[in-house]
Amino acid sequence: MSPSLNEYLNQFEGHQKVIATVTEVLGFDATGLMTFIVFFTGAFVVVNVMALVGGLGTYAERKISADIQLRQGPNRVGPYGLLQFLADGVKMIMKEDIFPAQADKTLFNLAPLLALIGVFATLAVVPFSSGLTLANLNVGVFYLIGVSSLVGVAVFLGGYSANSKWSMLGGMRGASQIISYEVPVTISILTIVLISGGMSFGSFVGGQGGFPHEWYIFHNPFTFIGFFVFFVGMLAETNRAPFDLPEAESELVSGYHTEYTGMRFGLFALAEYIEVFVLCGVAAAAFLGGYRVPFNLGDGVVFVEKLGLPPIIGKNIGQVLQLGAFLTKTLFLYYVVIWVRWTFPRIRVDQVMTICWKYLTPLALFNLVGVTIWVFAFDGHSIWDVLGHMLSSGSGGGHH
Amino acid sequence: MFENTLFFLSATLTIVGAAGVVFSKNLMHACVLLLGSLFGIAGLYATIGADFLAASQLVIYAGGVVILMLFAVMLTGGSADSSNKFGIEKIPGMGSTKTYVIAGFSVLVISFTILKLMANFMKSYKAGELPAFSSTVEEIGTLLVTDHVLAFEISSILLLGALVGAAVIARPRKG
Amino acid sequence: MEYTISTIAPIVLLPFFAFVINAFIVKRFTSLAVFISCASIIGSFFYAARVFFDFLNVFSADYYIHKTFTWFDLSYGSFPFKLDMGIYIDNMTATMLFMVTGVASLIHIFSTYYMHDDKRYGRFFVYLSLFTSAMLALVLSENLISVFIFWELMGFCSYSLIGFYYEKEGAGNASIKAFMTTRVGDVFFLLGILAIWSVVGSVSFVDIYQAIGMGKFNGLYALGIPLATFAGFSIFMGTIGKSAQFPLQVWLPDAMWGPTPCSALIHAATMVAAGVYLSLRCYPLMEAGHLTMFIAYIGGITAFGAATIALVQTDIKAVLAYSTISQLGYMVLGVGVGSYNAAFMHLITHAVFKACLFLSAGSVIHSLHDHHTHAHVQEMPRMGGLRTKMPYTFLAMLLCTFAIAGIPFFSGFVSKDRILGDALLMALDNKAYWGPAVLGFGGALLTAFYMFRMMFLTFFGEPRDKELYDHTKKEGLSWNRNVPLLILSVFTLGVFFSGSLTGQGFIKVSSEKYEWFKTLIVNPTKTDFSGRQAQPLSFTANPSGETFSKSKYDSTYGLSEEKAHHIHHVHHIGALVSIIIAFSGVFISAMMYFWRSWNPGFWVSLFSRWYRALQNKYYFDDFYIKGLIQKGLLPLNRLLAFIDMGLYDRYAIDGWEKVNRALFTISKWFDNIIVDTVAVDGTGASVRFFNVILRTIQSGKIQFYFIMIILVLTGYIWTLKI
Amino acid sequence: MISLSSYLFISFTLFIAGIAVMIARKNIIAMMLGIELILNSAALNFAAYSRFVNNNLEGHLMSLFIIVIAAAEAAVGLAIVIRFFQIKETIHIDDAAQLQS
Repeated sequence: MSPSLNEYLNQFEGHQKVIATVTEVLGFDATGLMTFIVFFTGAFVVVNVMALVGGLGTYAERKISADIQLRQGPNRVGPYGLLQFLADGVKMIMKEDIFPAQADKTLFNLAPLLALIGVFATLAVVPFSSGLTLANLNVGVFYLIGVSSLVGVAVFLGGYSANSKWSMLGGMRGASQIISYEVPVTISILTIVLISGGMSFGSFVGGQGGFPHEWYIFHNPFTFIGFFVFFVGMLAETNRAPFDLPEAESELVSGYHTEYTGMRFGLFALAEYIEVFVLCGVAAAAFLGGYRVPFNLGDGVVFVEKLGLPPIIGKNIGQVLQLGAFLTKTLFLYYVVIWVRWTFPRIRVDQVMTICWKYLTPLALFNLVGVTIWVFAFDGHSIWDVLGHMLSSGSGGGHH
Repeated sequence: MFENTLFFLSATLTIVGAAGVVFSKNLMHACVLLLGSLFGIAGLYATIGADFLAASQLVIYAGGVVILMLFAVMLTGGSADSSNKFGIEKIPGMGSTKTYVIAGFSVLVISFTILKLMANFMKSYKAGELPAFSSTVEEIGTLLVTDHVLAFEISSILLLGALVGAAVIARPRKG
Repeated sequence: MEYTISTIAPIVLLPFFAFVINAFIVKRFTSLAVFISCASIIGSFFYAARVFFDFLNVFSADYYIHKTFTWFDLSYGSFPFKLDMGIYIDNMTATMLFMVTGVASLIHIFSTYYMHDDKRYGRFFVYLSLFTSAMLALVLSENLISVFIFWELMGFCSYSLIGFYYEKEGAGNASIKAFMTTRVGDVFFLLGILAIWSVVGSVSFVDIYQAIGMGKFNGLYALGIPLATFAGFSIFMGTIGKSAQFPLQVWLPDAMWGPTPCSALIHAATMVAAGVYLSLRCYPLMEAGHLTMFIAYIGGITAFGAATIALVQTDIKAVLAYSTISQLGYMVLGVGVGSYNAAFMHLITHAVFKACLFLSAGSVIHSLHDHHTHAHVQEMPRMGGLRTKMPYTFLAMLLCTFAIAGIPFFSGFVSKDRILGDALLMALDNKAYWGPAVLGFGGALLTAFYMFRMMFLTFFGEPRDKELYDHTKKEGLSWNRNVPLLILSVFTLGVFFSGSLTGQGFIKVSSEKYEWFKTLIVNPTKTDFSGRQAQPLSFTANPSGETFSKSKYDSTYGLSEEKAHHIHHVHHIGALVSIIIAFSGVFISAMMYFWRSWNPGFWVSLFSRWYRALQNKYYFDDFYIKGLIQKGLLPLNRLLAFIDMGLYDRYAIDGWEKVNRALFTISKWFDNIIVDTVAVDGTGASVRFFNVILRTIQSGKIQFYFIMIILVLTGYIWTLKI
Repeated sequence: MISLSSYLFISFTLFIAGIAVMIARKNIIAMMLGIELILNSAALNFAAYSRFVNNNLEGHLMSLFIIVIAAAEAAVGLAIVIRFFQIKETIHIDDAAQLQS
């Protein structure tokens, strides 16, 4: 249903011909090499696009916050100030690279890289469309959670290695917050795993449909709550307001990246924005139907049959529609995240842990139990199926 | 080809990390190197088709154990005789020449022992035809709740006990 | 009619539970505690009434209820050591139950009036409930051990109630005196029980009767005395102590320190009567021990001597106390002269009228309040003329005085006259009995005199303490003050006890209930007890519901016509004499204190030595304290102390110490050299030696252990042949 | 080329490294790093045998349980270390040689 990029390309004759040609030229079976090349190319493109998206994220944040605060925001560099992020990047690269004297230099260098590695590694499993998924792992979401926790280590190391008390406190807060909020996030993802019967994003998205009533968020009451648990946990994991305690400027100057300057600081910021995008994508894929388009337009069969287009073009049009659906949902969530940041005040540091362990975790566990019972009782059908069955059977007798 | 590349990368990461854990004089560095070694092991799991194991390794070690270790280093770093409050330079007890000599001797002894055992096994081992990779997630899940359900439940009780026990032990007490 | 244990047990258990509950709630909920006490005893009264009327109307004369359970059984082979506990109800028990619960109910009700303002109002009822349950349990007991247990429990209650106002020194001393004096009798009582146990192997009344009937006591001697005599005497000593007979009568007058209702209940109606009850229960034993003449003399002396002391008392309660001793003497006299039936009858009638007298005295005392000393007045010289102030009390007391003085148609006449008639009969048979008989008749004269003296001094004439009289409120009819008195006083009429007005069978009021007392109460020797086996507690008596034929009154007592005629004749003479005596006593009293024609002071000066003796109660207290205790008991104690300390301690114990010292020297050497040096220290040294070796291994250093593990494992693996 | 012996060699290296850390270090946390290495070598061995010898998933399960136990061990062990540090203000292993505090 949801092949990775290589499997998708293998459907087309042109690709097969290319492989055959390369094999002839090189004299040995080039399938593996081509697979590697395709994967590498895809990854390269995705990573760069994502870096661009992260840069645009900063622009979006400034523009939206300006809108909320009745300001103009960046409007000098480029049309509507769109190129502001490039200007910022150039500024960062040009800046003096400062090492604190007492810093642990190895770790000080390593921390931003670790953060970026953790975030970019997650991109391998993000389902942009049914064809544009770098690796459709069986343990996709599990892998994503594992790799993204590298960001926690990076935050911690960044805070530690700078050898400053603000950085130290910020790093401690960030790491503890990230590993704490992994618990409710993982548990609410587990409910989706239970319903879809698999851990890969392919099975997540494949179990849903294009219309909102086919999405997992409206599958049953527990997933509806679970989505909000996931969303709040996601905010905390990415250190976004109102959970931005690790970089609370009123208390800790700038938290774990207080001592960072130049592009190291830029890497941290980039990692943060990309991570927000990735987790918004995960939320969209797990709860909001992912790349599914209504009326099954996404697989392109309709264009081939009704409009008479060639299959290759129909399929690619479908892919574009899917990518558009995914990006629409993800960017909507991205907008909500920014919206929340400029709307809610920051909460206290003890309240962060209270919300996690006393409210979200019990709620997530309750959801897990509830979804388990729901799946067992109604054989995995959604609440709409159950209601429809009850209405059609007339007696209200429920399933079986 | 592709798998071989992954294997060599992972093996290198693992062994270099482990060696770093042994020889690093800075505990923080040792922890980060351990993280690298564990990532390498996750990659090794991936090369033998154990995708679930690999993901578990990532989640549990990278997300949990190593951060826990870092926290522990942080919370215990500032010993009384340390000049640096945050314990970067003067983390005590990282070993001396004497202990390394003893360790080296012990390692030699145990290496020979293991090699003796392994030699017998490897002589009789015949490499067979390896099956293709398949998803292990569903099979592991099935095994966990059928054949190994007792071990599964016991390990869940163990985790609960560890959770409560760790919280109780580490709680600061008055007096 | 079915009698299970659940119909009988509430008689005892209701007051007992009231005691248990009240003991906890009395401090906080005093009114509730009092209500529980009163309600429980009234409920108990209804249960007892059912039993009594069944025995009176339904059952045959020899019907009984006997239920037991085994308390403990330590028998081994042919040595029986088994004790049953249980209940035994025959006619006498039923009558006692009815009397005790009835009188106790009325006294409880009166106490709510008398004790109401007392600061230990609630506690009084706690004691009363405990006492009542103990008394009822004693009456229901089927064996002597159980009797003894409740006997002592009553003694404790009596002690507590005499010392109720323990702030007063006199009350405390009096309670101790009462307890210690009765203890003398109790020790003998216990000896008697043991003597009976040794012969009969059981202490159940039925077994004792059976044993006496089979002649088990014949030919048995202890210390040269026949064993039956010894046992009977010992048990009668219990009676002497409890019923305040000569020579242990000294405690009862002092017992008047207690509150008046408790005097009425304990020291007039029930507890002191329990002694007589015990004598009646053991009557076959007394007969077998040939003790009847001794008992008759004791009774006669007590009856007369106490009456003489009562002549000179001025305290109204003291007069009643001595009259109680005197009347108890009559009962004992009745036991002694074989007047089993009449003695028990006198017990019942006396309980009724003496309870009423005490309650009336209480009513008088309670209303006379001295505003100078803030105390109640008990002295008769300060009373007088109270007739108009408290008419109901006066009426009740007058009726009771008629009864105790032996005026015809009243209960006291019926019962006392029969005792005296039987005494006269015995005297005619055996000249040795003339003494008790004459003493009895003399006592009757004195009784009439001093009772009317009390009446005249209290209620007639001019008030001698004008201020006190004026402060006294006029008495109104009140449910808890006069009504109990009036109810009791109604039952002083003889017709309720004899069925005829005179008690001599001349005028029959009711043919049905004619002489029910004589039918009901029979001497146990006349009944064959061989078939009276005990039943288990769960046994339901007579489940088939068969009817019982009542035995008719036999005016000839089962004797020959001629003998019966003789008895009737003598009884008529006795009745005539006692009527004359009673009226002459009343007349003398009236001449002295009502019309004041004769001056009592003249007689006092004429018999001044005797007057002093009477005032000092015949010097009994002085004799006991100075003579017996100081000259006898204390030297004996000193002698015993000398034996203990001078002889036993010095020679036996100290001598043993010297032997021990010698043994100690030997064992010390053995201990030091052999055990300590060789065994203990040697073991320690060897342990230390190995310790030094092994200690180095357990260093506490984990890495050392780890290396050891590696080395051992490696060594093990290298030894494997693989 | 990549066979069982490759994995066994890596596992062997890890084990040796763990042993060396356990013996050479005097810092309790550093020793716990060694413990993690040893446990991981065992888990890797299980997984490798499962792939190359038995060809079933029992070995995977054993590895999974080892990971679980390692996590529990790390949690409790580090809690003990922190408690020990609160009492003694040191985490030198030789200071833990006495039973009394």
